[in-house]
Amino acid sequence: MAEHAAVIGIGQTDFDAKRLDVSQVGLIREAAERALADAELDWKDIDAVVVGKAPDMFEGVMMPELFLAEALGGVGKPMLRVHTAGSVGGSTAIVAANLVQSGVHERVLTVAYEKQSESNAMWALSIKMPFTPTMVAGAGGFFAPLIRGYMERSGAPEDTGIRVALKDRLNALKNPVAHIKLPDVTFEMIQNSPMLWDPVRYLETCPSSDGACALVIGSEKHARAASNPPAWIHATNMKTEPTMFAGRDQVMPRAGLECSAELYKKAGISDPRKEIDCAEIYVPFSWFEPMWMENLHFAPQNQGWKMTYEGATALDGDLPVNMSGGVLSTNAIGASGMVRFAEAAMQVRGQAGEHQIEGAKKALGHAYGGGSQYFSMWIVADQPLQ
Amino acid sequence: MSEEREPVTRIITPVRVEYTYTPGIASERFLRGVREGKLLGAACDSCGRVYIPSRGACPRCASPTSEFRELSDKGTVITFCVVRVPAANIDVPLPYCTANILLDGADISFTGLIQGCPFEDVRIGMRVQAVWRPESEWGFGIGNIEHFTPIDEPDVPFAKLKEYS
Amino acid sequence: MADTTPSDDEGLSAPHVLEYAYKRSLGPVLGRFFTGLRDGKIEGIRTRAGRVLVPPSEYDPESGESTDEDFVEVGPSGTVKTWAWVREPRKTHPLDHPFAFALIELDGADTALMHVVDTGSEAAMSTGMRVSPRWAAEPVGCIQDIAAFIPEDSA
Amino acid sequence: MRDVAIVSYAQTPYVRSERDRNEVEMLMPIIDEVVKKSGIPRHDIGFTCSGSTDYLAGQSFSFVMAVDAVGAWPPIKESHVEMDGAWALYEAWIKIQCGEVDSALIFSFGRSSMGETAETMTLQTDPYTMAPLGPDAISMAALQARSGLDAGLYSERDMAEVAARNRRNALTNPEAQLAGEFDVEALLEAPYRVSPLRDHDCPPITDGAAAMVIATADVARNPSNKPVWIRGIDHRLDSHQLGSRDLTRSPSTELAGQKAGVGAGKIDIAELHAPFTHQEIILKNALGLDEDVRINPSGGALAANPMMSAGLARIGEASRQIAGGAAKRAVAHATSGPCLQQNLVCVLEG
Repeated sequence: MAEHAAVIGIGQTDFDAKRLDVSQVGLIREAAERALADAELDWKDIDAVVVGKAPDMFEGVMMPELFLAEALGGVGKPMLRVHTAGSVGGSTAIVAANLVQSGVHERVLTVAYEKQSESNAMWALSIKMPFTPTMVAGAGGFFAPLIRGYMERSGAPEDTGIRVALKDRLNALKNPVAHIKLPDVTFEMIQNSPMLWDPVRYLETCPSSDGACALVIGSEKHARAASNPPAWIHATNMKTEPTMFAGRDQVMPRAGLECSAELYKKAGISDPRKEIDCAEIYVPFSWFEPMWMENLHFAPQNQGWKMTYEGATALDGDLPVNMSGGVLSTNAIGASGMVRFAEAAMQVRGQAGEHQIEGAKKALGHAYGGGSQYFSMWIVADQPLQ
Repeated sequence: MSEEREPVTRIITPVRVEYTYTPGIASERFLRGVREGKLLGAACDSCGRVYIPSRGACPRCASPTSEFRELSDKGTVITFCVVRVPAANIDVPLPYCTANILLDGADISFTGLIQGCPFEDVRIGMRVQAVWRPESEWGFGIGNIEHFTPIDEPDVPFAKLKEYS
Repeated sequence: MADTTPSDDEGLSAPHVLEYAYKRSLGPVLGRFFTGLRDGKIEGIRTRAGRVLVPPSEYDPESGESTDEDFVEVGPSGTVKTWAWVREPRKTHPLDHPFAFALIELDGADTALMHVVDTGSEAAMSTGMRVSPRWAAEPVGCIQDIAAFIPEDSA
Repeated sequence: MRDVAIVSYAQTPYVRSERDRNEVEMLMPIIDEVVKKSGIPRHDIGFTCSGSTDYLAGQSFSFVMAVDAVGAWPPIKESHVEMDGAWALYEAWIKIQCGEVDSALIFSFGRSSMGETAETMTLQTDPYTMAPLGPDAISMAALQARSGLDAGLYSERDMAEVAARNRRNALTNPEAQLAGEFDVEALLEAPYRVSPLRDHDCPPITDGAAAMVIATADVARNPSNKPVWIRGIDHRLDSHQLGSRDLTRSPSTELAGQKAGVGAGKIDIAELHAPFTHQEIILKNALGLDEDVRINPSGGALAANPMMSAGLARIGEASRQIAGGAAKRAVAHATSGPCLQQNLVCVLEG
């Protein structure tokens, strides 16, 4: 029943630790103007705007989309603001896609951003509440124990995470907008970087970035009329489970397993490892690559690490993962999910420059958030779904 | 004179919002228990699983957790990490070890500090017990437990813990 | 570790404060606006459609189009378009005695700036009244460099 | 478009302070109630969407814990807007229009009593040129109120009459917070709070939550409920800078009302999310409502203003009027942002 929809414009800002040259307005406009230019559209061509970002405490503005909306040409238009924790960039793109797939709108602009330099991520992510002494040291303090749980159950070699980090950091060198670029990065440099949340090392961890990502999503009519190739949206899916409950498998969350299984079914994919040409997934700590390889059904349980080890996830592997350099290289939290979705679309449009996977026809974009409990994903391709 | 000054590129805008926080019925019951040195778990009305602390609901059933029961202060390490990086909201000296601890009689783990052994000895399945602060320092918070320390009991096999990890 | 003291026996409660001094980079347009305020002048920006916006923005709110860096000095006097008399200032307000919030259309501008007017009494306020800025003693480059607007004839 | 109906609605009793219950404890009973009333098995509900804001809770990711009240196991399709629940309803309606699901649970919540709401709303303003001056929600509304008074669109007496009518209407609403008979003359003798607004022109501070289930025709029609059809729903936005708007009008409401089809038939009742008295008059004009339209039979936001739920509650209250037979066709409205910046309009029919 859903109408076809496609990504017809993509824009990312240059990402950096502190984009001191722009205001929040300038930041989102940089991404949005690049997306409009890519789509060869003007502000007046846009029917609706969808904004996504993570907690308002990052920038200290309650519902900042209200003051930003007019900078996105939103006056007189519908505007939505999505917030689903770390997965928000992906969820936001899905809401925008739904506005077109529903037949309600023809061309929708969606922007996700974070300007983390305005405050401190560790503070904003875990505000201390009364009666509750904070024990968990930011996202790393939450996820490091889960990584240890994965190491225990899978028996993965201890250097798996280092190998992932090395691959992603080398990939980032090919991405002009990536935040962290280490031209002389080596296995030893990562291995010798300080342990922050043992077993997670500094160079196995994502940075805090300022940046934004924007997409223009168009209906079939507009996708066919566009002069740049569209990325056809074959399937989207979102899935949630509670953060903490008795018997929850936090290492291999069922929400992720089901989200991806349903996604493939909708997209008519029966063997994801074979049929998907590349995947851009949300890996804020290097060990999450092997974990998500299993959660996304690319590898059997407890064997995801083998894909990293065998080079399957490298740019020249059979399933390249995080061609852009991933979240490990660039992490403006609210935007991070959308950047994953955008990279998948860039690949199937043949637009990914030096990190292009040759002949990529079908790609996965993936994001997760909260305590590994919110998942959002899409499959995009160079042709519409039959 | 003003021509010589640098252009303004950044402003500082202090934001201060004040709240009076109330924790809710179930959390308050737990906090009043811990004030007395008791660890009160709460069982789900529907599935019977025991939460500590409970926020009032069993998230898997969306049922209230009405029946409170006192749990042991002994438990098992489900997983852990050693923190070597400062965090804005934590004042524990670095480095320190935090663990997800499953108290005996509970069906969900919570986070506690592990002390009393070298970090290298902390392992999944290790048995631990709460070390309480002096009673005179007790307040309404799980901070009444200063840390958990290893006890001389055999490790719990990983297979038995996998459901909680 | 009494991290909290309950306020009474009826139910536990505790003060909770969210506090952070945000550092906001301004970009070219607001940067120029605040630099101007520090130096004692108020600048708006002209949109491609010809309207002068105060405060200036990087875009035209009506069309979304970018504004070119066509700055226009406005005011410093202007006309009160509407106002609200605050009898009991809150601690978050810029003045500690009764004052008005107002939308002020500065001479040469097509939009009104939100700011405060310090007249001492509500009776001295009226829609359409003329006001001028009272500058802060030590301007630093922020909206509070205008400490308040005051009636033009008393400036 | 697929026909979509509201099949059940519930809200907490609206009170000045939910002293004891946390958000999950507030939500669990009403979610349970709407799911049961919908006649749809809980695990068959296709999608869940909630609306809330972190700044009411004073906590980042405050919506995450609310999932505990839903029963998200096995995992559910779920999303969240940092907006009033009315926009969560819109996202859910879109999801159904995509054909992806046939039913959805919507909920929203907030405990305003923990903070100083009017001051918290300052954080919603432009952080460069407005927020540093500390404009609170009441002062901004007062700027708007005077614009209309100066333009001769209404008088202070008209505003007091709006307050008196809403709070009289609230007498029949057991969940309202502020109800009673008020004498307009006496109201007008009260001192200004922030002139030209008096206390009666402003909403109470309210804690509360609301929940709703919507579904397509084949799912909605079951023996346990009486569907109320969403015939049109649209939302639009105005400029944020108060000084670049004509505050005496609400162009975004006018546009959303046209798109939602308000004028396509006779409206019996309207539930308008007008936290301030003068805003009801502006909204009534923007929607082109006739004099015989009964406005806010529930008492509206002047009788209870649960932040983040007050908009969804308007839609829920309007659906109750239709389900109860008091109206055939209704318009419901939700607002967000300073001085009616963003507006959603929904047309309902029995």
